[in-house]
Amino acid sequence: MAEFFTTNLIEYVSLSEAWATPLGYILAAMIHIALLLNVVAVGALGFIWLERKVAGRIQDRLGPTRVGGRFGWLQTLADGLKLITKEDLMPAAADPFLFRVAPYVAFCASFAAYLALPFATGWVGQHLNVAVFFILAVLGIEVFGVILAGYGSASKWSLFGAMREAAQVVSYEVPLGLCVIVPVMIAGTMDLIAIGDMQAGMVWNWFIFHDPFTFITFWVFFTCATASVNRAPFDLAEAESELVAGFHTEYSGLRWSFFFMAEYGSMFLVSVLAAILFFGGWNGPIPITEIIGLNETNGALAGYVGNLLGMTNLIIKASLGVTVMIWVRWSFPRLRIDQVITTCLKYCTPIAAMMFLGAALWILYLPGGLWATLRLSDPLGHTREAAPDQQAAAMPADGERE
Amino acid sequence: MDQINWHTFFFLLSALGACTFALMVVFTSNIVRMAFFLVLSLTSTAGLFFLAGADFVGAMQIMIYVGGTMVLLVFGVMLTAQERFVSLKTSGGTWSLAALAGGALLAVLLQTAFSVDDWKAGDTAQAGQSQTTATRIGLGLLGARFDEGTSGYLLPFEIVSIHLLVVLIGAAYLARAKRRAKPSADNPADRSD
Amino acid sequence: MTNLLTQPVGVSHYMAVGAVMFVCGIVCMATKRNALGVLMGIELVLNGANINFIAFGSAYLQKDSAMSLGLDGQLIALFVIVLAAAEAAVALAIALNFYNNHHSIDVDRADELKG
Amino acid sequence: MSTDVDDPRIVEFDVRTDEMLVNMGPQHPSTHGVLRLVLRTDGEIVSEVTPHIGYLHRCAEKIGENLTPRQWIPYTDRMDYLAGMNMNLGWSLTVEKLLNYELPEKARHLRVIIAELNRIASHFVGMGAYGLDLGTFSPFLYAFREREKILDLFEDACGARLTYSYITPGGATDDLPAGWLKKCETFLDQLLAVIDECHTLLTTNEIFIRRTVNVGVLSPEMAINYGCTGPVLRGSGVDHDLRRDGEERYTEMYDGYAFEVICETDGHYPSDHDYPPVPESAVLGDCWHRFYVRMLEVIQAMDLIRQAMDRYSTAEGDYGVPIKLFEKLPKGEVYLETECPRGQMGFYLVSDGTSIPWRTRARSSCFSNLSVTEELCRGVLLADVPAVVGSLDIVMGEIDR
Repeated sequence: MAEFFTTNLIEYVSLSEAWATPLGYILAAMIHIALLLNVVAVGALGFIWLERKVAGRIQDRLGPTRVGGRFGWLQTLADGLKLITKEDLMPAAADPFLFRVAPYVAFCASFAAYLALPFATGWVGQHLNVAVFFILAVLGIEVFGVILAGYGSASKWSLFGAMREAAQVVSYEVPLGLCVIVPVMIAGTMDLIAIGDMQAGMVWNWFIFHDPFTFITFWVFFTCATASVNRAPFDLAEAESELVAGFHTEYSGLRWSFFFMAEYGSMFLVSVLAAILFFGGWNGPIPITEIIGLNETNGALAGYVGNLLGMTNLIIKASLGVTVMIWVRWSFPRLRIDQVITTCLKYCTPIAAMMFLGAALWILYLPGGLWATLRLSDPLGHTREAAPDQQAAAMPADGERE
Repeated sequence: MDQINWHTFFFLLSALGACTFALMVVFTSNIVRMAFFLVLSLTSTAGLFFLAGADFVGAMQIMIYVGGTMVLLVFGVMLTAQERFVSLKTSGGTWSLAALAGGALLAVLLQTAFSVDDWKAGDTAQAGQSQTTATRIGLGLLGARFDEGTSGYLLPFEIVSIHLLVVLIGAAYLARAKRRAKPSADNPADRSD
Repeated sequence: MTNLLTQPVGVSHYMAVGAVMFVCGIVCMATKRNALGVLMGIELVLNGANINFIAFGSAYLQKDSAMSLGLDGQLIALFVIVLAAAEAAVALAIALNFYNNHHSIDVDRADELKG
Repeated sequence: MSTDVDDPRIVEFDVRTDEMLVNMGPQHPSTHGVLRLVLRTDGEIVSEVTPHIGYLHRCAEKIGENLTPRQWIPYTDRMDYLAGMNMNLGWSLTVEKLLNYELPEKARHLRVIIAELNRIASHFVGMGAYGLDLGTFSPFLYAFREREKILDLFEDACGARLTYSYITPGGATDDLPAGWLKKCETFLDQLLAVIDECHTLLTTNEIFIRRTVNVGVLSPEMAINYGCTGPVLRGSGVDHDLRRDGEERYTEMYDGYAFEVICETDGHYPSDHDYPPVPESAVLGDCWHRFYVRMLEVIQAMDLIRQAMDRYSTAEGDYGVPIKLFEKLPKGEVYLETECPRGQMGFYLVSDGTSIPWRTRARSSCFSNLSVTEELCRGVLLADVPAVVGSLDIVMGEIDR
C-alpha cells in the first residue's frame, strides 16, 4: 500500500510543477499517518467497546446498549467526547512539563510501533528488516511515559504505580524477547512480512504447530505480552484497589484518555504480533485466496482484494487475542508485585530459555517442522521459500560489501 | 529549484533533535527532566542510525539504551532522590570553565569533521533500499565475516558476554542486601557519614 | 538552507552531530554535581562516539563506499551500546551504595576512597 | 546532614530508601467506606499501619438516649447497614430482655429466617468486595445479583431494601406475606450453584489462593486478646459462636436447630456439605481462612433458614406484636450480645424508669476486628493491606456509629 500511495500521489501532484513534489511526498506521508492513526484510534475505540460488552456479558449484564443503536456501538465515542470536555486538572505540586508530556510519550511509543507492523503482504507503514526487534524496542519506551507520569504527578500513589511499572516491564522484556526469538529463528529473519509469508498454506504451516516447543512458547509469549502491556492479572501499575489508579491517579480528561488509548493500542499490537509470529499472520487456516487466485500474479486488483482478505483475517485473529486478554481480566484477581516478578524470573524466563534451546535443536535436526517430520505431506504442494536472510547466508560468496 | 533530498531532510530532523535535546540535558538542572531529554536525544540518534542504514543497531539503541539503561537510570534517580525534583546547583565558575573547554573542543572537532572533502557528501540515493544487516552482524559476532573475508568478532563477543556476567554479579553485589547480624558500635564502617 | 536540503549528507554531517553530542556530554560531566547527571553525560559521550562509528560504517555516506568501515562500524557501535549498558548498571550500583553511606549523590562529597 | 534510621547497623536493606507516609483513605477504593489508614512504607513494604476512624460518626448512641427503644430501631439499621436486620434483632432482644418479654414461637422462627437471610446477604457483599480488593470485578456483581434477590424478599416482607426496621422489640412489624416462603425456597434452591461459582472464581482460584494464603495470619491468642469475634475469630480456629455459646435469651432462638459452628477444629472444617478443599499452604488464621469461614457460613445459614421455614410454617402463635412506641421501661440495665454477620454485636441499655433509655451503648464487632490491622499489616507488602483489611470485612457505619 505504501508504494501505491506514494507513487500515484506523487505522480499526480507533481504532474505540473516541480516544486509540488515535496507537497506530494508530504501528502502521501500524511495519508499513511492517518491510516495508521486510524488503526490505533479506531482500534482502541472498538476494543474499549468490546471490553465493556464482554465484561458486561461475563458479569450477567448487557454492557452499553443505547448510544449508537442497539449494541451501543458509539458508546466509546460518546465517552471520548465527554473526556475532551472535561477539565484538564494538574496537581499544584506536579512538575508541569513532565506531567503534560507523559501521556504523549506513552501514546507515541504505542503508535510508533505500528509503523513497522504489517497487516498483509506489503501493507506496512515502513518495511523494516528488523521489524520484530523494532516493535519490541519501541514498546519498551511506553514504560517511560508511565514512569514520567508517575514521577511528575507529585502523588505517592502515582509514584508507586510508576515504580511497579518500571520493575515489571523491564523484567518481562527478557522472556518476551526470548519467546520472540523462537519464531524468528524458525523463519530465519526478523522481517515480519517474510515471517508471515512463510506460514502460508494449510494451518499446520503456522509456527505454533511447527514443533512442540513453539506451541509452549506461544503461551509464554502471551503471558509475557499481557504483563508487558499491563493487563490484568498483571495490571499492577494501576491496581485500582491498591493504588487508587496507580500512575494515572492525577490524570483526567484528554490526557487520561491518551493513556487509555496507549493501553489498548499496545494490547492490539502484541496481539497482532502474536498472530503474525505464531498464527500465520494474514494467512487463513486454509489458503482460500491462494486457491482462487487472489494474488499479485493475477493482477493488482486481485492482489489488493487478497491482501484485504488477509488483513481481515489478521485483524480477526488479533481481536481474538484481545478478547482473551479481556476475558482473563474479568475473571482473575490481580497478582502481587513479588508474584509478578516471580512469575517472570522463576517461570517465564527459564521456560522461554528452554523452549529457545529446544526449538533450536529441533530446527537443527528436524528442519521441516513437526508435520514434515511426521511425513504429512502438504496437500497443496506448497513449498516454503527460504527467507532472504537465509538466502544471503547460504551464498556467502555472493555477499557484497555494503 | 532542486529536488529536496529527503534523506537529508530526515537527517536534519533527527540531527536537530539529537543536538537540541543533548543541549537541553546540559542546561536542565532537574535530574528527571534531564533523563527525559536524554531519552529523546538517544531516540533521535537511533533515527540517525536508521538513516545511515544501520537498522539493527538503531533498534538495539532504542531497546537497550532507551528501554533498558534509561529506565535503570530513572530508577536510580527515584531511589536516590533526597527531596522532590532534585537539583544540585553548579557554580558559575564551573559553568564558564566548562563552556570554554567545551567550545574549544567543539571547534576542533567540527574543523576536523569538515576537513576531508571525501566526507562531505555521500551517495545517499541508495539509502532508501533496505538491506539486511542483522544476519551479517550476527555472523560477524560469531566470527564469520563472509562479506569481508576477514575474521569476525568472536573473541570480543565472548569477552563482552563474560563482562556482562561479571557486571551482573558486580552490580548485584554492590547494591546487595546488607545483613548485619549484631550491632557493633565500634565498627567505623557501619557509621554513617 | 536550500543548499543543505538538496545536497546529500556525508560523514562530516554525522561527525558534526557526534561532536555536538560529545561536547554536550563532556560539559554535562563537568558541570553536574549529581552522580546520575554525570552518568548521563557519559552516555552522551558514548553516543557521540557511536554516531561516528555508524557514519564511517555506512556504505553511502562517503563518495567512495570502499572507504567505509563496513560492518565493523556497526559491530563496534553494538559493543559500545552493550558496554554502556553494563557501565550504567555498575555506576548505578556504586551511586546507590554511595547514597546509602553518605545520604547524598553529590559527587563533590565523594572524596574518600572508602564506603 | 545525614539523617539516620534508628540503628543502621541492624537494619537489613537493599538500598536505604526514605520512608514514605501514605494516606490510604478516607477516599480510597478499597477501604470499605471512609476508613483512613496511614501507612508507613519503605518501597512496597509497609512497616506500620495506623487506622483512623470517625469519619462516619453520627452520634447514634447519643440519639438513642433521646428516643424510645422503638424509635431508635431505624438508627440501628444504619450501623451495620449491610446487616440491618441483625442490628434490629440485637437491639430488640436487648429491650425484650429488659422488659422480660416472652416471645411467641412463630416470631422466634421468623427472626431466624430473617436474620440468617441477612447474614447471607452480608457475607455475599463481603465476598464480592473482597474480590474487588484483590482486583477481580466479576464475583462482586455475581454477589450483588444474589443480594438483590434477598433484598427483593426483604422488600416483600417489610417494604424496605436497606434500612428495614423490621424486627422490633416484641416481634416484627408485620408477618411474612403470603407466598413469601415459597419465594424464599426458590431463592435458596438456586443459591448453591452460585456459591459453587464463587468458589471457582475465588476460593479455589490459584491467584486468589496465592494472594490470601499465609497473609495476615491472626493467631487464636491474638484474636482473643484483641476481642475479635465472628468469622475473624472462627477463621483463627477458635470455636466460638454466640448462636450456640451466647446468652440464653439469644440461643433459645436457635433451640433445636441442627448446625455446626464453622471453624477448623482438629485440622478440618465441618463436613456436612461438599466444601472445596483447604489448600495445603493455608495457615490457620490467614485471610483465606477468614474468607472460607464466611463462605461456609452462607451454606450454614441456608440450612438454618430451611429448618426455620419448616418450623415457622407449623409454629403456633403470631409474629409477635411490637411493644408500644412509648412503652415504659423498667428501671435497670441490660447488656446482650448477638452473633451478627461480622461478629458479636452488643447493645447496652440503662433505664431510669422512663420510656426513654438513660444510657444507650453499642459494642461494635468491626471495631475490635479492625484493631488487629496494625498487628497484621506490619511488614507486609502494600498489596496485602487491602487483602488484610478486606478479609476483616469491616463496615464503617458500625465502627463509627
